[in-house]
Amino acid sequence: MFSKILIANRGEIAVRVMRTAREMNIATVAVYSDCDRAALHVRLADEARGLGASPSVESYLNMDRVLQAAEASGAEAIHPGYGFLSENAEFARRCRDRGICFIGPPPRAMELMGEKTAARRLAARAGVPVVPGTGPQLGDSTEAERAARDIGFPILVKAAAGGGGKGMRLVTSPDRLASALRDAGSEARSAFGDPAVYLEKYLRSPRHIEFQVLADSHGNTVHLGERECSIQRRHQKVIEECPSPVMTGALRDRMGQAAVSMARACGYRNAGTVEFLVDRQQDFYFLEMNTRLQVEHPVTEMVTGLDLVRKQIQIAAGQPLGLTQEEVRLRGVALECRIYAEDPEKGFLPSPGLIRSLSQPSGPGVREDSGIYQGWEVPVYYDPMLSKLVTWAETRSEAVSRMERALGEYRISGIKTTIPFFRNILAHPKFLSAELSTDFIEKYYRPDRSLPGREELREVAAIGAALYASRARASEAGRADRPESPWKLWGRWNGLRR
Amino acid sequence: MFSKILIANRGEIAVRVMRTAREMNIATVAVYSDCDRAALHVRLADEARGLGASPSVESYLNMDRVLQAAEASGAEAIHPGYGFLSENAEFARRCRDRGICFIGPPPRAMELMGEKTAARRLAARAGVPVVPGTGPQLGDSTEAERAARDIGFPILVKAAAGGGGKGMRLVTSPDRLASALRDAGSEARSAFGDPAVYLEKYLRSPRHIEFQVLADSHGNTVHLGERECSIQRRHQKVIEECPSPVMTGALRDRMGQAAVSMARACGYRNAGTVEFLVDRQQDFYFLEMNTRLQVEHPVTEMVTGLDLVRKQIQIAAGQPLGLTQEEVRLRGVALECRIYAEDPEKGFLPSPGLIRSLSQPSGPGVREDSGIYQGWEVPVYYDPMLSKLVTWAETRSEAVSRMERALGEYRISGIKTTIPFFRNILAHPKFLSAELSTDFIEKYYRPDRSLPGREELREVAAIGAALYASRARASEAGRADRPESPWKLWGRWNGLRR
Amino acid sequence: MGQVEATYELVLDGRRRRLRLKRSGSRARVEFGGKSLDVDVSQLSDAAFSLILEGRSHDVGVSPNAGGFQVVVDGESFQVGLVDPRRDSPSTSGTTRAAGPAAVSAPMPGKVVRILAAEGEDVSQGQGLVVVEAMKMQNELPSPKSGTIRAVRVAEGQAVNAGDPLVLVE
Amino acid sequence: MGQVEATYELVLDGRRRRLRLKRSGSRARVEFGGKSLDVDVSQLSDAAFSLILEGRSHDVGVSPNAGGFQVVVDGESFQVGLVDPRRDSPSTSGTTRAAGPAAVSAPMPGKVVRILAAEGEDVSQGQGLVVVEAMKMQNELPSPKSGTIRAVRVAEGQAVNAGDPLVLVE
Repeated sequence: MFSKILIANRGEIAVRVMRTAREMNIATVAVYSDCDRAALHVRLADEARGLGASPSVESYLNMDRVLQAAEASGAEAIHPGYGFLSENAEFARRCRDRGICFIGPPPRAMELMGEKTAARRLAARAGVPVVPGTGPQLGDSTEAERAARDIGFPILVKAAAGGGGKGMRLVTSPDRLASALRDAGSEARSAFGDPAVYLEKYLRSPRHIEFQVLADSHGNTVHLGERECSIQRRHQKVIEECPSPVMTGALRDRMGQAAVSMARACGYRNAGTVEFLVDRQQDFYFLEMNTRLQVEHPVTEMVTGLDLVRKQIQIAAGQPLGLTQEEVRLRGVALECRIYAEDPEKGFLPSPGLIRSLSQPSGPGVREDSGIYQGWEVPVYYDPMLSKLVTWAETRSEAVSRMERALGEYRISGIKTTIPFFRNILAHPKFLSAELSTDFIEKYYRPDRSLPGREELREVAAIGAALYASRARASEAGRADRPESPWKLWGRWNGLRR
Repeated sequence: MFSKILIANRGEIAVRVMRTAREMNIATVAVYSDCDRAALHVRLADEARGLGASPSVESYLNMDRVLQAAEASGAEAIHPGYGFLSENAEFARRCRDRGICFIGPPPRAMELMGEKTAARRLAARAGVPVVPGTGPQLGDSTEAERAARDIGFPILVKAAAGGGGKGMRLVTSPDRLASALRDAGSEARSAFGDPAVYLEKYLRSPRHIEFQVLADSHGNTVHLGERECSIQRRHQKVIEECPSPVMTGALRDRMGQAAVSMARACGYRNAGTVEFLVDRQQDFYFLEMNTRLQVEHPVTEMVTGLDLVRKQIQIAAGQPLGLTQEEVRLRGVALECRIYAEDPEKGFLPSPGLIRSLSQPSGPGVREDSGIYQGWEVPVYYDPMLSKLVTWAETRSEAVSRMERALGEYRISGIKTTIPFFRNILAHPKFLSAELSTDFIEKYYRPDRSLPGREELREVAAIGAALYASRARASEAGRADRPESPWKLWGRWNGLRR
Repeated sequence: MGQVEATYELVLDGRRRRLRLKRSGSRARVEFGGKSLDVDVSQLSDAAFSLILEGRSHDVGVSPNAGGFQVVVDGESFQVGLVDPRRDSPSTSGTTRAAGPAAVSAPMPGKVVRILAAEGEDVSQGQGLVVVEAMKMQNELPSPKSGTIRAVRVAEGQAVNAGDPLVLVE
Repeated sequence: MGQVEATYELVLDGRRRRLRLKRSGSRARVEFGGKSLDVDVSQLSDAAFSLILEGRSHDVGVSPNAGGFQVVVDGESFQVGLVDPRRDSPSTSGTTRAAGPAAVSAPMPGKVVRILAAEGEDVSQGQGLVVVEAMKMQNELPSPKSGTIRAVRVAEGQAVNAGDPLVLVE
């Protein structure tokens, strides 16, 4: 087993990985950019190395600097977390070349799954259903239109190298196809440097259900059941749960077997996730494979009782899985809400800044994986996710009630967060009855729908503001707290205002 | 189901109960003494009512005021937590007389189990083994000595109305019996108003193993497995775990059945705990029954997946248990450390005061039930327990590693706590090999045994002090932070110093 | 906290409301919306209070911001505007006026990635003027009114703070 | 934080040690125990720092107390005494002197529940003089030396603060 590892990431996932490393008696090395010098992951690490300036390309995405930090600290392995360098096959190769273990899959498997149409072909060969569609060679617009008619409208035009909704167009009738191909291709070129697009059947209101797999270097591959991640905003998952409310034992066996086949087909090792869309007839279609630890892995951990990061490290160190498919047992229900620094009242505008007061929820059935603390200034440079709030209970309705309780206990001021958004969603009858789909938020989220009792709290807010103002007025320093009006600033800058 | 309950307690247990009540959509009423106005349980409650001055007798132990608060707020039930009024049969009766549901056992069962020798007799009648001993009528010293010889030395002299080690004497030879009876009787009279004592065989290095029971008002009684609470200091449990490392399926069935028999014998309802001593031959002896929720209930919750407070409230509301003995499943291992405001370097001297900085542990497998926050001043009036740190994992060794990780993450300054004490105990090879007994701390705890790496940290502490001092010196206000020397105070007071 | 007696003009949910506060230590009396309330106040920190009002317990966090205060009550967030008595108008970031020049200011700290209009250009209300990136998200800021771009204060690639004026439309 | 340059006399584990600190912003140079160390300092709050020393990361919480400071490093607690340069002796609560009067002071806030010796009484070292109760625990405070009780400053039932002198023995 390793005696020291470097975590090439920041925030909550860096903290998450360090926790398990410490439990395994492995020393941890944090890396940080300039603005992350006082971040929680740096505070909790055994060692810490600065990478450089705050923008990701000069720090967390800079392979040379990350590798230098690993060598300088004597780390034997690197855990990449998610995002940043986690799905970068070149980085994995460079680790290997320097004799540093990359805690993740082999570079070849990452590449195979990174190119969407190649992954689709591999799935089809492995006997795993894929959404009907084409490869990236579409030919001229007549041929493309013929292919589209064969699939049947509506269809999606998608970037072959794509992800995150970039280079994607929904086409509902043949006459819009040509322009959609042109727009998507041009967007794909600027986003990924590759204009290749392909066609895929558009499923209406599908569920997003993914399977966690683990594969060791001794030929053992198992799945750990599914996660339903249908609640998405801007193609980003925001609430995940395990198990899926629509799952049956038989369907789990079939989908799990498909997930294991995909992992075997690409020579996978370590933890990975096979994503599917599931339609109303419970037919499932391979979507893509994520070759890393997922943000939402804790819901699987709560329900299976396994520590996925421990498994990742053990697999990377060459240990056998020590777990058969029959030994994987699911118990109860877990939910996760991703808490973002965004203002739900202003169209989810980013809300970086100083956390002035904070109390985090705890107690029975609550886990928080967080990268923040009171007094921390959330930087403007990175993803706005602050923490992941996870609840577990024997039943789904209890897990939902527990999440509502935990969200209500979560108090943060100084920045805006998506906590009120989640309280709104969780209180929706369609959420409680588990009628989930990837267009749930479009269909049901109403930002102006107040929680019961909110109006009474508004009055209390007014009193709180007055109490604060009375203190501020009493002290000389009070004024300094409040930024000046931009109007005044403007006037000072260019003399337009008198 | 109730729509509003009052929690007649404070600190972590009041917060714990409120969390479940909120999940059940039941409004919560907190009560508080003067010094607890800003306590966490008041902040998290829906409603709050002041009881009076800080000493317990004028607040949390004052039945009239608690009942007035319940009536004024319209609460339909009272949860007593543990301690304070939780095992007070008179309080339970007064609740009933006013039409308020007491969330706990019937007063008669509390009384039966409250008097130790009566409980022993009941156990013997129910066929449950008890530690060999006498009733409270010992006769003259010759008769007492004869009884003692029959039992065999060493013996314990114990107060019949006792608890908490008061009125207890260990006697190793016959010539010390008379004085021990006199001393224990006099201590018992002053502690409990009742000088009655009895004799009990003293077991060497026993394990303390207790069974959680649940009984509803429809005749259903089940046990939820055991907790091992052998790690004790001053007869107070400090580390608890579930399951016991020495438990076997067969022994669990027998002890569990004995626990259920005790509950049935005293007409028990609600959650209760039957305590046993277990010797090296795995023979077990009934010790006493605690007629309330235990401090250490979370370890049972983590392993069974049940919410005991939810069960308590459901039972009190007349609902059936909805759980058969066969449905109770244990999974993994949970440990609990009770974090106290005490200074382990100074003989566990109480350490109340202002919490200047605080970060609490979280992440996989960690639950913290806490009643504190940064900026809270821990009062001098009550029990020094700040929080309960609980970890769960698949195996005991992983749960111990996780606890060590969580204790290491727990950062609190301003007051002293028992966190270093727990790190010391958990690192002991006898703890890791689960050789537990009630005299573990006497036998193995060495306060001066440093954790590896502590010496390097001492240097860092010096640097931290200097950095703080440099700031304090730089600012005018710095001096005000440091209390004056008591010598100077003394001199000012009585002019003894010039 | 000693004695305080003051009247505030607050903006709640777009409406101006007067609040009168009389505080003495932990006791406060509040006149607001035609009601008179006794409030038990406990100061938890610079930015947080525990309030008990008619038996109800509320946990309140307050942060000053450009528009007044962000107030978090029992986990729910509210924006409360404060009218400056010396100027008698709520100071609000990004506030627009029907007549006169209107500034588009940065709603959060970030980096200007694209400028979509030039000085002197005619624009219509709602038309995107500047794209600011923060936390890996791009946000297009629309024109608050139809008019002419009077000034563009920033360049592409420039870092900006919350409240910084970016473009002036008249 | 600007420039700081100072020398401190600290008491660590009963031993007096000299520490020289030169700080400029986030960079500090420390001379201590014959070593010279570069420290990267990040101030987290009034009472907390993050330090990086030779690549090692440490989380440090500091609280002033009667004896100097309680310093919590990575969760481990240390007492660091500070010698006041004006008096050249560590200020420590409950400090005793071999000769001259010795005070027994309250080690923590609490209530005096019993007084076990009267003024004028001869007592021996280690003999219990006062019982102070705090947090439901009773703590018997022993005499620091053999001698005569010169003064009893408290009465049974009285509340005391940490550091309050209770009894003087000479």
